[in-house]
This record gives sequence, structure tokens and C-alpha cells, in this order.
Amino acid sequence: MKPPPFEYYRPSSLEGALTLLAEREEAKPLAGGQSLIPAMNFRLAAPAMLVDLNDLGELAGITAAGAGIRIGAMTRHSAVERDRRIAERAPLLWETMPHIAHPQIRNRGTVGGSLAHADPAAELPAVMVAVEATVLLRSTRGERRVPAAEFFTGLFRTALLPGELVTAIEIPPLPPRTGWAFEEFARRHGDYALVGVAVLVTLDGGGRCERARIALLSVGDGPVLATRAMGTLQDSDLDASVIREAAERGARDDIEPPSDIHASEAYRRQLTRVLTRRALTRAVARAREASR
Amino acid sequence: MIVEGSYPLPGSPDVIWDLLMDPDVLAKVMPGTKALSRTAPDRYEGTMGVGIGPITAAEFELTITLTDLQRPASYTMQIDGKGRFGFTRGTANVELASEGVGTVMRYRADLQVGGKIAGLGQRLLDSVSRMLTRQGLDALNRELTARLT
Amino acid sequence: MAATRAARLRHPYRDLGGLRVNGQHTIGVMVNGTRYERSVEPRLLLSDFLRHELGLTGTRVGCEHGVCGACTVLLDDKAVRSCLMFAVQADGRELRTVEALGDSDQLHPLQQAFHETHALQCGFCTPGFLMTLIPFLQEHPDPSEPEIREALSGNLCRCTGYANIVAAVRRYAEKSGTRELRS
Amino acid sequence: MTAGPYFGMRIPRLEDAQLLTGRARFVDDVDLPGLLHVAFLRSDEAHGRLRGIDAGAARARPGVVAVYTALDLGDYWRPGPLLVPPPPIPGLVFHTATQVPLVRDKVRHAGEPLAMVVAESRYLAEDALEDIAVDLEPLPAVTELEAALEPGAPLVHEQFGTNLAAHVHQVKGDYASARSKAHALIARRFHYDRGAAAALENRGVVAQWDVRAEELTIWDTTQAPIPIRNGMAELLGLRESQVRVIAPFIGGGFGPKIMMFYPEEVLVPWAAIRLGRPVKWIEDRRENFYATTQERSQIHDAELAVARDGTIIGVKDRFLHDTGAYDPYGLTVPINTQCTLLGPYVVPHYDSEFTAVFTNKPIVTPVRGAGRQHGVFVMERLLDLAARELEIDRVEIRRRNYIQPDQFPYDHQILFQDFRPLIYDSGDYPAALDKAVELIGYERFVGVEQPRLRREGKHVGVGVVSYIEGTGVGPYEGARVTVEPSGTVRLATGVGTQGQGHFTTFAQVVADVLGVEVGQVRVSTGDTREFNWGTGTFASRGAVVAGSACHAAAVKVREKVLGLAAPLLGVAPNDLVLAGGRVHRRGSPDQGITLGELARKANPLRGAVTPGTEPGLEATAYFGPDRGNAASGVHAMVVEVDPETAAVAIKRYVVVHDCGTVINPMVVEAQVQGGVAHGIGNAFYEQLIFDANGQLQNASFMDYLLPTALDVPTVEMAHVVSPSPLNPLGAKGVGEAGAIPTGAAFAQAVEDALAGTGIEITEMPLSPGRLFELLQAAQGGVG
Repeated sequence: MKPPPFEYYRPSSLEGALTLLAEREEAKPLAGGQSLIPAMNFRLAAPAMLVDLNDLGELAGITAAGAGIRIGAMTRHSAVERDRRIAERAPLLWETMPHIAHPQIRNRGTVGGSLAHADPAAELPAVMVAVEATVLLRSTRGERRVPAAEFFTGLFRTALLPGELVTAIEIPPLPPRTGWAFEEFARRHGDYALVGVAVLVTLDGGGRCERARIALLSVGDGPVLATRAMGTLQDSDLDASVIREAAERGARDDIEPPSDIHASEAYRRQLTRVLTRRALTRAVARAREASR
Repeated sequence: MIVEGSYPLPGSPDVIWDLLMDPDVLAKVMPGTKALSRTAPDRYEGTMGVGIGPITAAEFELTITLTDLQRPASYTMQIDGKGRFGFTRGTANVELASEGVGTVMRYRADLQVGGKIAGLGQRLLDSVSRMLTRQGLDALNRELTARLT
Repeated sequence: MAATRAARLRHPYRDLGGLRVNGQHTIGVMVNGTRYERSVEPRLLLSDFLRHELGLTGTRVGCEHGVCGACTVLLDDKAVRSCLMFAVQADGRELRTVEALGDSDQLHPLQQAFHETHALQCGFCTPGFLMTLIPFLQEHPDPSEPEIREALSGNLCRCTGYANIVAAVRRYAEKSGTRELRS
Repeated sequence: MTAGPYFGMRIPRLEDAQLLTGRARFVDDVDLPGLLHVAFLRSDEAHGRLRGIDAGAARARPGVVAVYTALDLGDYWRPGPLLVPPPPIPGLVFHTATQVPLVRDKVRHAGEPLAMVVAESRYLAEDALEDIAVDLEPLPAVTELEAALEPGAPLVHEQFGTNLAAHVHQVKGDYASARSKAHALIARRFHYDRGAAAALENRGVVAQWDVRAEELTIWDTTQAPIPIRNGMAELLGLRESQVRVIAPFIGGGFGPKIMMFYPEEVLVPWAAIRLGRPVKWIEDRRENFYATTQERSQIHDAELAVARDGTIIGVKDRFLHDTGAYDPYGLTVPINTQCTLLGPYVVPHYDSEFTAVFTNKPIVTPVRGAGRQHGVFVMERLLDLAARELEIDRVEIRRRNYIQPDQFPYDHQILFQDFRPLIYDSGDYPAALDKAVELIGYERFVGVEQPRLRREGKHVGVGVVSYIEGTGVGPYEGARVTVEPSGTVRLATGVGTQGQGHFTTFAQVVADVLGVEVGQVRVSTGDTREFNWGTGTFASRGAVVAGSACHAAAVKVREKVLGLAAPLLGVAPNDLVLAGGRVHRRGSPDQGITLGELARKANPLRGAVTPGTEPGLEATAYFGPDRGNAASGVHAMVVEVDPETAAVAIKRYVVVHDCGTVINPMVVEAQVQGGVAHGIGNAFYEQLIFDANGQLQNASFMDYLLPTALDVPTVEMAHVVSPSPLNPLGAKGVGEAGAIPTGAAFAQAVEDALAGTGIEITEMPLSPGRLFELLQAAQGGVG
């Protein structure tokens, strides 16, 4: 299990990286490498050329963006989970972080790498869809801003064009009267989840559902926005029966989950039903708390 | 692994049949296929490269043999792909039945996979096969639409 | 850093700066306080570099796909899987391996706690556990059992069933609490 | 270091410091000048006819030194030996088919080696694998046990005309007529599948041929260095004295590190001699899933005949056993199953018949527990079902059927895997049960806790099961004890070790006999240069058999010490005391001599000695038990099940264990804890999943799930001590015990937690996904 040979570049500036990526079609960016390097060790991936982004300090770091927050693409997971501002401004993301793999992986893995990799079982894509984050992309042609929901286009597929890099992610501020919750079910802590769900619920002044976001992972080609389940909640009083109905709707109509050796399609639907209900219940309680 | 389903297509079974026998079209229907050539009336050979996310080097030598040809109603494909990643092989039955102005294509493939794909790729096999099937059928549909208009 | 800088000058990528390697490349790494310079191929895994280039074989290799944790080392004081990094990426960085802890005559207190609680059997995974725990215990000097277990969940052990490893961490924490009180 | 006596004491291990500091040498740590590296090309196909291999491009690749296929091996190509011949059971059928070094004509399981690349680095060797073109005609694979025995099934080995590998029938009493007297008959089909040993260290071999000395040194991750040395010498046409096998520190074995031979063990030394350069092969994790032996499926159709009061009248069992593509390890695993099923119970009538089956899957050999789990699962489940049907408490039905303490030695009247009759040496099963029931708080749990929690909507359950483990089998082990002039006591054995603490427990035994500090005893194991005779560490026999040999050798040295010191000190031998590293006159510690000094005197450089005198304070002794011991125990666990997600959490785990006299309780308890972890893995996390074509579907640690620190609770433990009369220490083995009854306990506890759903668990392992399916089937949907 030794990786195949490759040409290696470690540019010291974003401009340098983008130029390389623009000039060399076969160039593959290397961020944290926690998914790419195992694939190379198994010789499932054989990129001819790696462009290592780890010297690009300009891509790392967490900054305030208005009332929201901006996370540089090369920010390590462990930096996110330790940042109080994340806890305050993006609590759904903060709650999710410990579920991602293990501490050693989080010390190396990056937020941008996870998004660009777009693994359907990854937590961060679903969370970014739930919080309506914006993904910032750069190439030698300039910068683009893509809503997270549009960024993920399929199985390990994103809106990234050739030569383009994720540079940052912007998470809008949490609206008032909003509750959040993340739930996942994995065989062991840190494994790819069999199903996961990220939820945001915002109440209106009267305590009814003004807006609900439910993003699921591991049940489709990428993060799945459970629009029918969200529709069930819209303008409802969010009592237990509505929550149950929304979870049922999501499990039945919003997903076409795959079957694999760890979970059948039917089991994934069941987990979706249960986890969505539990996440909504917690999120609604938090929203009510925040509305007091 | 069983991949099955049905897909509505414009055009008559005869038109679709001819298209499906065309190596250029066949190559488009099998996503990632490069340079498929007809080496005998019922035999096609070429290479197929499947790239899923970080998995970039999955290149197969592909041989497709057609049997039980019942123009324009049905045929069977023997698929045999081998590469560094292992192998995939099996049979796919294709049925074409006219329905209204168009045709419904029913397919059922029973595929074995072996080697690294089998040992390491189970988490994604179902999703990948669905995606490839969808891509292939969409490609066929586009091809048909282009030729019919 | 001189050698690294020189290397960069030898391999300028046009005027973009940075490092470009096609073939062998000399890297300079600080490991356990000693500076090493070695010529490596870009694909050489950091785990193989430590073990076979530097002879620091305490870092073990159990899976080479980032699951078992036996190869855990500290990169700039953070625990990472050395099988999921290329040696060339450690250029100019600081590493610590199990060899940086105690030696047989003077075990590190955490090693001592492992010894006293019988927290190892075949000992193959043990260096990875130790290197995972060193930064964890700095951040969590008095961890609860659930915290310990979660911190350890990225390291596999097939012999011990983990109970004595958890006990070792508790023992270490309790003793260092005492040590701090004394000092 | 504390002073003795050490026997029975919690002595921290002597080997720890080396391991903790990362300075212990494992096989992959061996580095030699000019070292070459090997990678194997392995078959993707599970079954296929090899038509040709073109390695031309690989040989031409820079950095590649050689590429070998079966044809290059010439006369050296030959199937491995039958490591364990079948026992002499009347009517037994056994078809021998052993593994080959490289495939010559037919591939019989995925991962079988086709070609061997030797290169300047492992990286280059792996590059070259991609250059090799293989022409392999796929054949239909046979994977399912019942289908494999159908007429017309594809044949793994054509020469037998069948996939039947073995058939064994053992009978006690007359089940058929006893059955008619039963109040109830409980009959079920049980599936028990097992997994990989998954030692954290993969296998590895390094070999160096010293041309000048004409000596071959092999570093091997083996649990049995001496048999490997003997076999290799024979294969290579060398004298045994020309071959040195070193099993240095081994990173866990659990069974599969004892085989003879793995293809790589045969090929790496051969290549080293041929190339005149040292050669290393280190298995990687993916290879380990195909190239290292495993344990796998059995299907049992079993019937229990019981009286109204729950007394066992008899058991009938018919089972199929998957032996994989070859059967070099004979019948050890299925015979363990057959014998262990009887457990601690009086079973007057037993009719057990099994068929071992060849399949196109990797080879099956013992993995921690070695088939015992399967038998325990069947028996314990049958008792659970009987208890339910007869409305007898689960604990009570076990108690009613135990062999009583006054019934030993107890003869089950069938043959065990060591060719000896299955006779239990000693035990006190009711005492163990009482302790376990008390520790887990069974009465209170069932009577108070469970109903209360159930009212709160929590699904908790308890499981209590018993088991026997036949351990400490022969044939023999040996040891040599030497007192050096420095006062250090050197102890050498040939047994090999895999992390169980032998360096310490053996030292404890010897230190007490010689009255030295335990730290003064330096143990050498696993190096054939140090000790010439032995078999290996398996079947939980290290402490029992090798430990007894250490004891015997130490006693002999002690006799020498007394014989030499008595005239020197002018006292009778029985007036001497060995203590503190000295021998002295009883009651006068100052009138004595250190053992080191005595050792020097025992090796005089001048002067005359009595004819027949042996120099030095050294002795060698051997121990071979008459038959194996019966260790035993009770496991109890409490689980909580979330019926909506099918998640299971183990809340408590209790083990009461009887391994006879305990040398070092700390080591014993840790062995049990580790075994339980392995058992939990086997119950809920680990399974090697093969498809119908013989393809392994989870060949990595991403998908083959070893339990983590979050999945294994700390076991609460207690001991019962029934010393074994079969060895001077009174010890019984412990290495596998923890892993054996876990599945049975888990099944009972989960079923208990889900009482009312109608779920019945007749298979292991479970997974959340499988438990979900069972729940759905039982109640037509959950949640």
C-alpha cells in the first residue's frame, strides 16, 4: 500500500497555486489529504501532479464576516471545533464537528477540502447546505460565490470548474428565534455515518415555523435538502405530530438512499425517519428557548 | 449486483436498435468509454475510464459481446471489463417495446465486481452504478433526440 | 532552514515561488529536537520516512489508510496520522515521535502509568496511543472517562480491550494533579 | 522491584519499557544493508484457471531485481505440509489439500499469490505489480456451504470429486432413543460467522543468507518459530543448525500467525538465498484480508431434548463448517466446536456430526477461540429457548445441568482436538455462576430495574451464559534456566510469544523457585538459536505448558544450587534457603553465597572435578501434559437497545473466570478483557462479508470494524480457582476465554431487552442493520 509516483508542487501563494492549476490540466490540489492520500495508498487514485495548498496561510483562518463568519478553505477541522466564535455564530457547525472522524484526522483535514471532495457521507456539505452557506471559489479567471445548495452537484461532484479552488466559506448569521441540531448514526464513532441530518428551525413571532432547513447526508449522491419535509413544517405549530409527519415525509419522499454492506435502503429510510424526528425535536426546543 | 429499470425514449424500437448497435453511440451509453470499436459483427472492444471523486485511475479494458439478438425487440450483452482495479463482468438484457409514439427500454444487468472495487468500494457501488446508468440513459436520450430532430 | 531555502531556489516554479519536485528532493525536518536532512521522493509517506530513513521505528504502521492510529506522531505539537502525509510535506516542520518521550531508565510519566496499569500487551499500537494522548492531556489535564474514550476512539488496539489504557490515563491525570499541587 | 514470592502477584511486566519507548524490535524494524523488498501480485479472481503470466515489462522496470512465478520455483514449488493431521476418530473422512507458494495452474481464492516482485523498495515493487499481465480464465466460484455440496457444484479441488473436505461423527450414548423420553424438543438452525484476527501488526518475513557462514536467518511474525525453522531447513535442503528463526516482538497473533507455511514464509528465504541479498516482505493491511488465515461460517441444525424440569436429556447437532480453499490446519476448529458445545453441562446423550466444506475463500485456521464460540453459541441459545418454553429462569436451567464439583475428572466420552479424550480436570461451575449472578445483580435487575426502565421506555436486557475452554494442550514445551556469574538468571524457551506477558509470568515462576528478584530473570523466547525444541503459542497453552517447563527447569537448577552449596557451606541441602539471590544456611542469612558466585564456582577453570559433574548452574526441562485442561467461566452483560435505530449499547459486562491457579492476576484479567473486546467485535461489529463470487466486500479497516474504546466497557471481573491436577503449577489457559461466550451472552441480552417483540436471535454476528431486519421480520416494522 504505497502511493504511485507524482510530481509535487507546493506553491507559496494562492496566485501561484491558481496559475499551476490553470496551466496543468492534470494538477490535483492537495489540502488535508485525509481522503486523497488513503486513496493513493490503495492506488485507487494516481494523480500525475499534486499542488499542495498547505503553505497557503492566506487560505487558513476564521474571521467575522458581518454578523456571520468566514472560514478559510485551509482551516483545519480542529481549528473550527476549538473556536468560540463558531460556537456562537454557527452553533450547528460547532455541534457537528466532533462527529467528523477522529482528532488526528481533524488536525489535518480542512473545511475546504471536505467540501471540494463532496463525499455523500461527509458531514460538512450537509451542514453548509442547512445553514445556507456561500462557497467562495477562485481561479485565474476571478472569484465566484456559489450557494452551498448549488455547489454540490452529484456524487463527489461540485460546481468547481477546472483550475478553480475553494478559498473560503461564508456562513450567514443565525436568524433570531432559531434552533439547531445535528444527529447522525454511525457504526462506530467517527465512521462514515449511515445517515446524518442537520437541522435549523426558525420561529416567527407567534411561535410557528417561519423557516426550516433539513439537510441529510449518506442518503443520496450528495447532501440532500429534504424539501418535502421542510414543506410539512412550514407555518406549522411544530408540535410533536407535525415533527413526526415531517420526518416520515422526509424518509419516504425526499430521499433515494443507496444500499450497501452496512445499511439497506429500508434501514436508511428508518434511520432518516428517527434521526430527523429527534433532530427537529431538539432544534424546536432550542428555537423556543431562543424566542423567550 | 443487479441494475435494472426502464426508461422512455423517443423514436421507434427500430431506430433505437440501430443506434444501440453503433459503437460510437454505445460508447456514449457506457459512460467513460473511450474508443470503442466493433471487432466483429457482435463484438465491441475498447477502454473505459471511470472517475469517481478522488478515484481517478480506474481504467478497464472492455469487451462487449452481443447475443440473442431479436431485432428490434431484445438482445443480451456480455460485458467483460478488466483493469488494475479489478474486474466487472456480467450480462445485461435489453428489451425495447414500442409504447405510444416512442419506445420503452427495459434493462436488467447482473454484474459481478472483483478486486479492489469489490473490496474497497462497497460504500459507493450502489450510488455509482445508479449514477452511471442514469448518465448512460440520458446520453442515449440526447443522442436520439439529436438524431430525430 | 537553509537547505530548504536553497532547494526552493534550485526549483523555482517560474516566478511563483514555492517548491517544485519532480524526482528526489532534499527536505529538512526537526524530529525530536534533532535536525535531519534527507533526500526523498515526493511520494514517500511520512511514516516510512520516520521508520526507514531515520530509523525511528517506534512509529508503527498498521493500516496505511488512516484508521488504526498506530502511526500517530506530533506535527507541530498536533497528533496526526503519519501514513496520511508525505514526508516532503513535513519539510521545515517539527515532528515528535514516541522516541521523544522517556527511555527505559526514565519513562515519561504517561509511559509509567501505562506500565503500572498494564495498559499494553503486544505493544504494537502503544506508541500511537501515547502520541495521541500527549496533546490530549495537555488540553484536558483532568479528563472524564467518556472524554478519554472519545479521545482514544481513533486508535485501535486488539489486545487490551482498552480498559487498562483508560485506567492509565486516569492514573496519569491523578498523579499529575498531585505533581502540580506539590510544585 | 518488589521481593518475592511472585507467584500470584500483580507484577508489572518486565517487557513493557522496551515497548513503551518504541525500542522493541518487531519484524518490520529489521533493517539490513542491501535489503530488497517484496510485493506480491495476488489474484482478483476467487476461482480461475491460470493460463499464463507475462512479467517481462515488470522485470525490465528500473529498480526491479527479480520477478518470480510458480514456473521459476522449479522443484521448490510444492504444497505445504498438513500441519495438524486429523485425530483417530472411527469413520472419519479427511481430504488433504494444502496451500501452494505461488499459483501454478488454478486460483482457489481471491488474494492467492500469482507472482512475487523483488525490488529495491516496496514502492518500486508495487509499481512493478502493475506491469504484470495475467491470463486467467475465470471459473464459477463456490461460496455457500450447502450449495457447495450439491451435485454439479463447481469443484475447488477436482481430484476429490466433491467439495467435502471432511466428515466426522462423534457419539455418546444413544440420542435417538433418549429423545423419545423428552418433555420438549428444541430444534433450530443457527448461523455463526466469524472474522479476521486483525492483529495490529500485519505479517512479515525478513531473510538473510550469510554466504560465509552458510547460515540463514529468518525474522518471522510467527507464533511457532521452532516448527518453522525445522520445516524451512527441510524445504531448503539445509541442516536445522544452519537456519535460525527469530520471532522478535510480535504485534499480536490471535491464531493466524501460526501456519506452516504461508507462501511468503517459504518464498522470502528462498529469494534471499537465490539473490544473495537480504529480502523483506511486510504484509499490508489490504493483503492481510486475503493472505492471512481467517475464521468463518458454520451452519448448525441442532436439537436439544429436555425433561420437564429442564434437565438435559441429549443434544443432536449436524453442522457444516467452511474450511476455505485449503485445509492445512486439519480439523482443529470444527472439533473444538463439537467438543465445546457440551460446555459445563451433563449431556447424557450426544450425537454430533459435521461436514467441513471447501469453498473459494481464504483459508480457515484458528482465530482466538478457534471454533469454540460456535459451539457455545448453539448450546447456550438452545438452553435459553428451552428455559423460555419450560418457563424456567435462564440462570436456573443452567444451574440444574452443571457438572458438579465432585464429578471430576469428568469424561465426556468423545475425542478432543489434541487426540486425547475430552475429560475435564477440575472446576466449580455453580460457584462461578453464583458469583456472576451476584456481581451483575441479576435478581434485582430482572425483578426491579428492568421493569422500571421498561416503564420509562428503555429497552434493557441481561444475558448470563457459561462456557468451557479446553486449553493447555500438548504435545510439549521446554525451557532452559541458567544462572550467570553476574547473578542474572537466563530463561530460554521455544514457545514464542505474541504479547501475553510471558516475559513476566515465566520470570515469576522461575524467580520464586530460585529465590531471586523477578527483574533478575531475563526471558528469551522466540529465537531458535536460544532454544532448540518447542511447538508454539496457541490454544491458550503458553503459561500452562511452557510455564510448567520453566518451573521444572528451575527446580533442577535449584537442586544443583543445593548440591553445590551444601558442601561449600558445610550444611545439609535441606538446611539451605534460597532467597534474595543467595543461598544460605537456614536461620543464618550471613552464612551464604550469591548465586552468581556459586555459578562461577560451578564452572572451574583449573583443578579436578568428580566424574559426571556438569558445569554451571544450568538445566533444561520439558513438560508435556497428559491432556488439556478445562478452563471455565460465566459471562454476564447488560445491554440497552434502541429499537428505533437498532443501536445496542453494552452497559455492563461481568466475567467470572476459572483458569486454575493464577500466576499474575493482572495479566490474566487483561487477557480476559482483551478477549471480551474481540468477542464484542465478533458479536456486533466484525464480519468478513463475501459475495456469491467469493469476493470479500470489506477488505479494509474502513469497512471491517474493530471495536474502539467507545465500544468496549471495562469488564468487572472475579476469579474462581480450581487448580488443575495436570501440571505442577495448577494453571489452566486463559488467552482465548474472553472471546468465547460473548456472542451467546450478547444474543441473550439483546433478546431480553427486546422481549415482547417476538425476536429470536439464532445468528452471529449481528449488526444494527441486521438487527433492524430481524425486528422488522418479528413485528412487521418498528419505530
